[in-house]
Amino acid sequence: MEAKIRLENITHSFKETGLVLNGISLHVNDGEFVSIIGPSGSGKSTIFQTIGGLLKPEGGDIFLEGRRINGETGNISYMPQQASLLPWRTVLNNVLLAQELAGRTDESEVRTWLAKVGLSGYENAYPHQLSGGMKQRVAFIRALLSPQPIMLLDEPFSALDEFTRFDMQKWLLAIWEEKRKSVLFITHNIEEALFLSDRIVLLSPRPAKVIKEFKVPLNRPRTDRLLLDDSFLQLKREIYGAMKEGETHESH
Amino acid sequence: MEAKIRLENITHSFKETGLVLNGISLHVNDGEFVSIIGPSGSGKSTIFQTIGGLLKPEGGDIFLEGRRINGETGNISYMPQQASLLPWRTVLNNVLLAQELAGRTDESEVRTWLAKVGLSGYENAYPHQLSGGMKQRVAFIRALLSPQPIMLLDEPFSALDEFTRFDMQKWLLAIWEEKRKSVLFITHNIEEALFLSDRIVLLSPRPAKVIKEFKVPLNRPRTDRLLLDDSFLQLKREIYGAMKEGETHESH
Amino acid sequence: MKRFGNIGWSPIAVLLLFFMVWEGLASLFEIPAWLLPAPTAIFKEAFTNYQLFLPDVGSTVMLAASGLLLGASIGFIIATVLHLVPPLRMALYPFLIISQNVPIIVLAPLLVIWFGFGYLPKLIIITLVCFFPITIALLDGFRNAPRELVHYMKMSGATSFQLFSKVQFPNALPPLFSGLKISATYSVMGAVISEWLGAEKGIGVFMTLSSSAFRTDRVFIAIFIIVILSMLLYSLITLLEKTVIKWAREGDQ
Amino acid sequence: MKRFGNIGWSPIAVLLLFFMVWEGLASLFEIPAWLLPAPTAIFKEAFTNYQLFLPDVGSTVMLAASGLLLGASIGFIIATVLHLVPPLRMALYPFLIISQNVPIIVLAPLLVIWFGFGYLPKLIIITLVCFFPITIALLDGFRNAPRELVHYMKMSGATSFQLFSKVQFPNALPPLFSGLKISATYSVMGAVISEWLGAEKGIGVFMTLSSSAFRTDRVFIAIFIIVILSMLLYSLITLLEKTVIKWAREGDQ
Amino acid sequence: KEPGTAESLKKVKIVLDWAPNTNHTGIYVAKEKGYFKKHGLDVDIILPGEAGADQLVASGKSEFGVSYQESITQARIQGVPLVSVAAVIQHNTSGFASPKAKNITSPKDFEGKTYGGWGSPVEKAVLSLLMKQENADVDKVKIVNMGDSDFFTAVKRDIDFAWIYYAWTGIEAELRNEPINMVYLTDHSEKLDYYTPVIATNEKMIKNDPETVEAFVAAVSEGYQFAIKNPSESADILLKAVPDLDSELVKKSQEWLAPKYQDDAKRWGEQKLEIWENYSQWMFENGLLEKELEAEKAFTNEFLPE
Ligand SMILES: Nc1ncnc2c1ncn2[C@@H]1O[C@H](COP(=O)(O)OP(=O)(O)OP(=O)(O)O)[C@@H](O)[C@H]1O
Ligand SMILES: Nc1ncnc2c1ncn2[C@@H]1O[C@H](COP(=O)(O)OP(=O)(O)OP(=O)(O)O)[C@@H](O)[C@H]1O
Ligand SMILES: [Mg+2]
Ligand SMILES: [Mg+2]
Repeated sequence: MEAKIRLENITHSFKETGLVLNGISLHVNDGEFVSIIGPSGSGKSTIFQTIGGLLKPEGGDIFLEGRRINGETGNISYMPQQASLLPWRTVLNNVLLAQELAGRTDESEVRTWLAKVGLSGYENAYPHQLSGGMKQRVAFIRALLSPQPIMLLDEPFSALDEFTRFDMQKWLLAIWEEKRKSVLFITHNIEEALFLSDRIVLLSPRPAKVIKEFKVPLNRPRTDRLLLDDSFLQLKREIYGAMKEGETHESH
Repeated sequence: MEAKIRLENITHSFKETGLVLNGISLHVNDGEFVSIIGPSGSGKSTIFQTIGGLLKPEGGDIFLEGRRINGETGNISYMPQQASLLPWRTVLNNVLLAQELAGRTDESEVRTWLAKVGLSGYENAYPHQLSGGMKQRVAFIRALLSPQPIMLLDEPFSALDEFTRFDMQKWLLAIWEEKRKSVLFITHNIEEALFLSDRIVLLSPRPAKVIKEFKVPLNRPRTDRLLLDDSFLQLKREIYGAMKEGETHESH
Repeated sequence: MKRFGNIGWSPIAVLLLFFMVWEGLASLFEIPAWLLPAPTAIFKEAFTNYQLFLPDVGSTVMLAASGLLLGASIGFIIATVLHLVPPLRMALYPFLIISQNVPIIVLAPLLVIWFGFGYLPKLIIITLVCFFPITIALLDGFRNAPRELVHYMKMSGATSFQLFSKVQFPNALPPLFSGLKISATYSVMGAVISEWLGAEKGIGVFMTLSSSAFRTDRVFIAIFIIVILSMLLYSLITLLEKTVIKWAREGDQ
Repeated sequence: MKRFGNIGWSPIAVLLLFFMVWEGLASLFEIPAWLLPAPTAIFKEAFTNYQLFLPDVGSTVMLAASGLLLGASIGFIIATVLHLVPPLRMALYPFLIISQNVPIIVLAPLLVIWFGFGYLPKLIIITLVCFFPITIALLDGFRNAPRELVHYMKMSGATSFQLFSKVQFPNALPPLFSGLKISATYSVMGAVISEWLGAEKGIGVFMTLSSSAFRTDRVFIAIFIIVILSMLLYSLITLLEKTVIKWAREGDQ
Repeated sequence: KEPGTAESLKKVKIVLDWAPNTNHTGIYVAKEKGYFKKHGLDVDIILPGEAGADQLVASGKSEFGVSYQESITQARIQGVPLVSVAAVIQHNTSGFASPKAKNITSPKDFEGKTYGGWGSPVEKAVLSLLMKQENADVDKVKIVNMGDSDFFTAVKRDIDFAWIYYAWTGIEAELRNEPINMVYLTDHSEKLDYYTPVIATNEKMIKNDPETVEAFVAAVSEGYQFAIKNPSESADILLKAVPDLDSELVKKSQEWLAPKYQDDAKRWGEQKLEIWENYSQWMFENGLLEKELEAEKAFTNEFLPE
């Protein structure tokens, strides 16, 4: 079966800072949940920008169900690393934005979801009236409610406390399972990656290459009891070890 | 001994969103490292803005070594939750900014520290050329190199991978011990709080009250072996439990 | 909000002071009335002979307001087109400059010959005056949309037009209002100048007639009217700005 | 950057086209030369009699450039003072409006009486024309500094002046350049108008004399010179903008 | 043609040369008293503003205009088809004015003084002509361009004398009690006794619609004749039409000007070929014209009523 999205030997460099992606190959199958882990500044967000069509890769190709989409936008729903809410729109209208782009809006659905992520009462607030974590949640459901079948999430829960984060993970998995989306997920949290993913891709420091891939053979649905499971801890140690090893870490 | 900084029964509300701080009392002793943990949107960043003098509390008082400083700015070095780098300044000049405000700059010190946090070669880059985690590191050393004796750090490492994060923690502790600073630290990461702090303050959901305080009786210097220590795990469970309990969590 | 109650009066106080100083200087140095009449003389003349210029005011107001509106619309359209079609921008910018640099004494006869003595040539002149600041301010405002918002929009599949209408345009609202303030300030003077294209009535006519008849006091009445109208338009724009831009202003707390 | 090589020519191509259409219409409709001379006639006159207006150009350039410089400086100073002393802002804004609404025909005699027929009154007029767009653009630019940067600065103990010099001022650079572009476009025309206050030479003098002698071709030479000078000034500002603002522009990649 | 009914009236326009003043009285009288109507015309009087009356008349946008011999001379050299059909004032009433205290009573007194003008080469030629007759040197006059400044402003500052029309600015000086000395052009040189102002039309009108021109000139002529006989009443007519004017100035100016409209001519509006020739000849000799004027084409008396 053709992968939903496939990157083949992607390279990219910025004029001012040089080579960032050094031959990245990875794929996400239909309905698969793949996480990317890698050191800060390695090039994870740059990979997303390449898939999203914002950057045209210097070398290599990107395929969507076998069709080459280098530099083509509009195929993904996206949650950027910075919330990137429009300051002149209320929370409600910011979430509606992604739906507007896709051409069909559903306000009551948005209101329901705002309530689910703990933001009822803030529908008409402006972004500057929100806390950091609240902005992140708005950006999260904005991506969640976009209709595209591929979702790119760039550290979506980094500003959330453990409980809120856990709620969000739950909603994400619910949507993912219900709508059979393909998800590519950037995180620094190994437990989170293990808890959510089918597969984990490990990147080297800049310039980024894929240094290892892990299958996560845990059954779904997964619950928090998993966190104490032996195979979970084993995998965690394994990834941690691989990271440490792959790390000719730039800060040393 | 008079506390370095003391909040007494601080209340604050925003015109649009209502009561946020609901009688916050806490203190940081001279040379003490205190962490604040609390749900997203509870009011942690608002507490910082009150201490920093940006907001004048509606009720209650803030004392710096016994002197009332409600609404007074300039007493703290501050790392905001959003990196807040000036887009028209290079990395180097952004770090120098805080020193300029305090009246004395030391460029070679800044360069040394930029190298330590893995940003050598980026001295002349502009913020938009950095990754999320790199921006956070710049903001971090900007605060670190400010001369004020009190440091307020608002989720400083949320965008960093585990290894980089660990490096940063190390530098933070080094500076803290060397310069005998008082630190108030916001984090969502219980392990991080335990690893760094003398004391941990637990906040309720909005409107925030202090619901519990934990002393962290672990010896210093602390190393990563601590993470597997029994008393460490015990404390972690205890805090986790208190959080779960205190949480008439807003997202439910 | 409370500020307003207090500071709203300060411009009036300063204006009063200004008039008092003027009056004082006028009588101290015995400045002849034909050169710079004292404010009291001007006001007296204005109150006793208001029927002389009242009809003029209405006509000029109409002209200025419709010219500003038209100028703003055209300024907006030009900026939008030039922004959305970048090659046009480079190609047509000389004409923007030309439009501001053809002197009235050359333009006026041509306009009259082509469009007669009616409303249209006057409207064209005010429009020429008003559109330019708006176009320039908007063009720069469109370009300066925050990078991360533009990136988000592109990644999410926004078309150029969606990017424009949902990000670049709202982002250009603050500069748009700066441009509108500049244009509003010019619009009344633009109307006055356009009336020199042969009008039946209007403040411009009143002013030239008074000036040629050496009635400096009446010339100053005309100026006062022009200034007051401009301030009204300016305030209107400021008010509009406050209702439209609710999200971005620091120091409103 | 490569774009430049191609698109740099497009305004010239469009201008050429414009001249060709003009030439065509002029000969098609037999527009008399005294009303609207054909471009070829204008260029021919310009090349054969350039010694007639060459000295005028230098004098006007000096006037326009020094007026723009002075106007920009004063515009900047006024904006800064009004921004840093908020009560002044409310109190003095009527005078900003007044400054743009006192017609030359009233101002001119006063300036002449006070300052004679020399350089100074002319400089004052250009300055009056040029300072205003810059002041308005800057005032709004100062106010619109990003909230989180202002918060950071205040928390870190920045004084009002530090906040201004390190955040509000750099943040106002893009609008400053918008204002400068508007002013630069007006400055040459401002110089020409100021020359009607009595000058020995200058494009303004050349133009009025040509106009009163019905030498429409020479009037158009004057206009061409004015337009070219304005475009040069505008381009200079754009160039300056590109060197100063290195951080913020989208679409430069 | 049925005169009198609104539909049958022919609409024509006249553009003034400047803001309305006593030079224009006859036109306003003709309108107010119905002389235009009587001749089958419905006339709009238009203020020129910046729109340059001469171009509007030449292009036919306005059928008639108020102009000057100097303008028409220069205009015709450039091919602008303007024709003068009547002289409003028979003799040039302009001259060099100065405050009495400066003691400038004849052209030789110009030496060492500062003249304020508008930068035209004509001015220096005129000064030179006047001064040469009294063996004075024009190079000893400092000529300053005073732009749009008026006489009263200019003489307060740097300027000693300037070129004015007595009927307006001179009268205003009387009203202000600021006595002035006049050096009239006509007193010192016949060549400078040109017609200023005149009523102008364009060549096409004369060729295609001579009836209208004739009707118009006839009505205006009646208007000026009325003004000559009834200065005070015609001043009131002007003031009624243009209430923004200063009544004292208009009345006094009208009184001064009334006898000067026709003066020594056998009828109002009469123009002499010799005057057109003299002036243009003088201009040509002084390098102020590129070629010689065909003076007989620049004006015509044929529309003046007998
Ligand atoms: N617009 C840009 N111009 C120049 N260099 C850039 C740009 N964007 C990113 N880079 C560089 O590319 C590298 C990778 O950046 P990227 O944002 O992809 O990192 P990341 O893996 O997402 O890191 P983090 O976890 O810190 O967000 C960095 O070294 C950064 O300096
Ligand atoms: N400027 C503001 N205007 C109005 N309401 C505000 C403003 N700033 C914060 N709030 C409200 O105050 C509450 C607390 O915000 P705060 O930023 O202090 O939360 P926090 O504890 O830092 O959360 P997080 O962990 O998500 O950053 C939120 O409900 C937010 O909506
Ligand atoms: Mg990133
Ligand atoms: Mg916060």
